[in-house]
Amino acid sequence: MTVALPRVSFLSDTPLATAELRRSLEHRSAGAVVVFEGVVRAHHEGRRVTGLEYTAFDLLAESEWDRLGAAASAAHDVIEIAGRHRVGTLAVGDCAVWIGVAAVHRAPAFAACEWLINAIKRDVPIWKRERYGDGRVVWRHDPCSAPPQMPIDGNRVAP
Amino acid sequence: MTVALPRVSFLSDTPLATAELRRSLEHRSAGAVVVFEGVVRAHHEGRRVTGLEYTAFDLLAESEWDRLGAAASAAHDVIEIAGRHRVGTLAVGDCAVWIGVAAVHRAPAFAACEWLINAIKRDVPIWKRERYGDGRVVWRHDPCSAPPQMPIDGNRVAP
Amino acid sequence: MPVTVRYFARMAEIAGCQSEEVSPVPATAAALFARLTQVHSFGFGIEALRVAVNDRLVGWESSLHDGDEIALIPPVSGG
Amino acid sequence: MPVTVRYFARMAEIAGCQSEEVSPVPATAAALFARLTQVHSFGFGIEALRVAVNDRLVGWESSLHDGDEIALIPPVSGG
Repeated sequence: MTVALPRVSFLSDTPLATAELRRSLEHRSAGAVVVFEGVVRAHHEGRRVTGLEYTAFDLLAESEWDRLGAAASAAHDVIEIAGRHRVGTLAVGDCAVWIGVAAVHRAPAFAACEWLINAIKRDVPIWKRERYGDGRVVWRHDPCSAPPQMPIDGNRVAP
Repeated sequence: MTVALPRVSFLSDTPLATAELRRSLEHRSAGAVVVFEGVVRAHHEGRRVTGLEYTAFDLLAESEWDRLGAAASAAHDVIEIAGRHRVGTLAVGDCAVWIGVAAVHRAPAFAACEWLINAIKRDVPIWKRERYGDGRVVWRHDPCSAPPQMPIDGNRVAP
Repeated sequence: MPVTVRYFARMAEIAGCQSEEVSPVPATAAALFARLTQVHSFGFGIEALRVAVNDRLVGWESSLHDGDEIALIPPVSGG
Repeated sequence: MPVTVRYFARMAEIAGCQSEEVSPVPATAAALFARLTQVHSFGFGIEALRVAVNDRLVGWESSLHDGDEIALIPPVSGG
């Protein structure tokens, strides 16, 4: 009998359960765990940030994360990868994104973790709207993201 | 009045309080936190590991950690650094070392964290004795550590 | 049967909606975008965008069919 | 007054002790190590070791004084 397990999703509209995410990386062969946390800062380019909001193209964000995780696993000698990104309204100090990699050795864990967060910021369809101290609310569209050429056939930057 | 604050030490003979260490990195300007955890693996070079023990030259281990933290801070644009290393008896799955770096941006956080764990493994006077499934107990002395030339005047590898 | 266009973030603000229907169906994603730019001043050229059809990234020359859902993806800012 | 030598890890097992006293005091750390190798088969040459005097790393040609504590530091294996 095949049981459809509940799928763990990349996007979360509630605060990230970082301790639980860390536990998901436990493995008897894992000698190295590297975690990246992106946190909402109080300032951006000199302006005071009072809060922000992430919105996503849900289905594509999930499939892009799956693609990036598979690419990182194929390129680096890692055991487990876990990642979660907030959507919704966040305050300064909130964790916006959590990426963890477990490996036998530390070098591939560092390499895969850093590649993943760079790739997420480049490819995964999530957008940030920042609220500033002066009342303005601005969508961010990072010009380095969303590569102009089509990414359908995989990675433009080797993982 | 000058108050002598209790000094946080690098070595710990009790399980590492990783959640508390993570909290010590909180800062309003910190947009990126990178954490490395070294965990006791169940195998080493094909042998089953049943446990291990770390011993240290305490005073020098503390001063070497202070030196490495200062070197990493001088070389990278980081906000906070925290680190802790277990001594005593550990079981498979226990956290042996925890290194965390908070920075405004992620690149220096990754670079400083990876440099620090490499530098610790090279310089800090801590030794591991592994217990194997066959009953043998072996001190490890990694040949890549303890550089032959004197390190008194700082870093042999640029942080 | 029309196609549905989805907008995100700043593009949704400019379009004034999260999605809209377009018919008759343009031959390709590029032709669809060309038609939309006659209505909306997106501030993003085709070279800055990606496009997905039915939740999958595709090339701009992909042909469109009745009922397709086309998502225009401006530069992202997650992480 | 003698100097005290501290051993760690495998070196302490070989020496059969954590520390021992040496007198008369050799002129340098290198001379001390040369004398100790006449007694113990450490399995580590001077080129594989670091040396600390009174909890600070020093060069092997550092001179020793009465009461100094000299730590011989074999290759480390923390982390």
